[in-house]
Amino acid sequence: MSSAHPRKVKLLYFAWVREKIGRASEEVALPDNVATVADLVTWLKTRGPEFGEAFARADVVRAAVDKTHVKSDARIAEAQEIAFFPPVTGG
Amino acid sequence: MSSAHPRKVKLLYFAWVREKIGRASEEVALPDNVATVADLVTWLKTRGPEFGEAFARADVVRAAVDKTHVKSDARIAEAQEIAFFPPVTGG
Amino acid sequence: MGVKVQREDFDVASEVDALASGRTDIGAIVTFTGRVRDDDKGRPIKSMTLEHYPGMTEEELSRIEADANARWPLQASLIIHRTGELSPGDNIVLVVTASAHRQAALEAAGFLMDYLKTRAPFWKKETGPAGESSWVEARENDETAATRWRST
Amino acid sequence: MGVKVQREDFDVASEVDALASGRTDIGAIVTFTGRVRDDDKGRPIKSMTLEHYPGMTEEELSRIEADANARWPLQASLIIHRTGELSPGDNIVLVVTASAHRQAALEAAGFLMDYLKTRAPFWKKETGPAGESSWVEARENDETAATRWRST
Repeated sequence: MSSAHPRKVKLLYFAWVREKIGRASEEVALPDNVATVADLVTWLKTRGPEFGEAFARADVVRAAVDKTHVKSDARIAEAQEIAFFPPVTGG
Repeated sequence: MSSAHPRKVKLLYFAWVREKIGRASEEVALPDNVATVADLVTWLKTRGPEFGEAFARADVVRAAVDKTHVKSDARIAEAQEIAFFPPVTGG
Repeated sequence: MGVKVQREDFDVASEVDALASGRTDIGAIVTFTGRVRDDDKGRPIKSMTLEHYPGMTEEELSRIEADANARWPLQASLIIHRTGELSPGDNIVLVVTASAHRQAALEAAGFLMDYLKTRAPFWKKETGPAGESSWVEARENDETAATRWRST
Repeated sequence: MGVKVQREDFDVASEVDALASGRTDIGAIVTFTGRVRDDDKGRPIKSMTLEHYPGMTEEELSRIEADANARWPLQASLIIHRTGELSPGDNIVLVVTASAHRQAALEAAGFLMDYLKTRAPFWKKETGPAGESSWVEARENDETAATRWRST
């Protein structure tokens, strides 16, 4: 894939992940080497200490790709929207 | 125990046991040799064909002594009230 | 905690309000409502008549309810069972359980229904459209359902 | 079948009426109501705020509901979950299941709650009397409860 067409994706953060990162959503251009959700987390942590803090316990933070729960090895492919959040506590 | 003081007990019948016997309740004087619920059924069957029909499947008919479920080997002792009925079907 | 045997219908909402309204220690409320269906294994039902054993019914329901309260930490519980002639769509039975946590409330409601079906002295007679009637037979399933609580 | 995510309170009785009124094929109706308690493991709670993921919440609840309907023969089902700030005693969630038989209705209600607790994207934040707040941690129990449906 050529970096002349960077993939744009909407990121959403919820609950304490949102609070630690300091925003609820943002749009980012994904580097070519970001193929999976785990790759995305690794890249996000390079963007600032707030991401380091939010993903300090990366195994605790859950992800959804296009509104579907996924594991960290899920491929991002042509996803429009990726969300990060703590384990859910509704009900 | 002397038969000069026959034990009086109230018998109650429910659902199809009541219908087969043709009455809902009666008071009877128990013979001395009636010690358990099974003895009572055996004696009742000598009282008429309606009892034979009601207790034809004796293992199906359930009993309660003084408003508590019992098995057929339960002793009657000083019971006031003995009920016979099919398996319950409420709820 | 309470047990009622009555001919009249019940109102689930007001029963729940009566036992939970204003309370802030209840995290979960479960209601189970049993109703008359218009058919029983393909046989159409015009009406259902519930006979019971007055006196024993109330005692047995109280024992069943006490049993549930001994097994689960319930903040409140209620059993209402109707008697007499009912039509399809009518309410038959209401069980309400309230607890701090959902599992206790759900399990206790299941337990109450299983025990009610196998121990409470009620008998159902169904009447079909041509007026023919027959006593409902106890379901093997109900006995099996009740036995699952014995080992717990 | 239906799913609602809303700030407003719900009325259990009118929700049940809407899905069961006039129907004579329903033998069992189960409602589960989850409410805000005034304490969480001994810590007093003044209010609770429910955050959620708009869009995904509705999709996930619909998936959970479809799952329950695939596993049990349900005549009707409903999930309502509230969001925003709530006080002790307030309703949080309502699950209703209706079936011909009691076991399907009871099991499906338990299943819906277990899955809702582990899959629906809601997060609770509790605020204490001095204004201090903290996010509720997921309970290990809830994960365990949800796994019991996987082998069935």
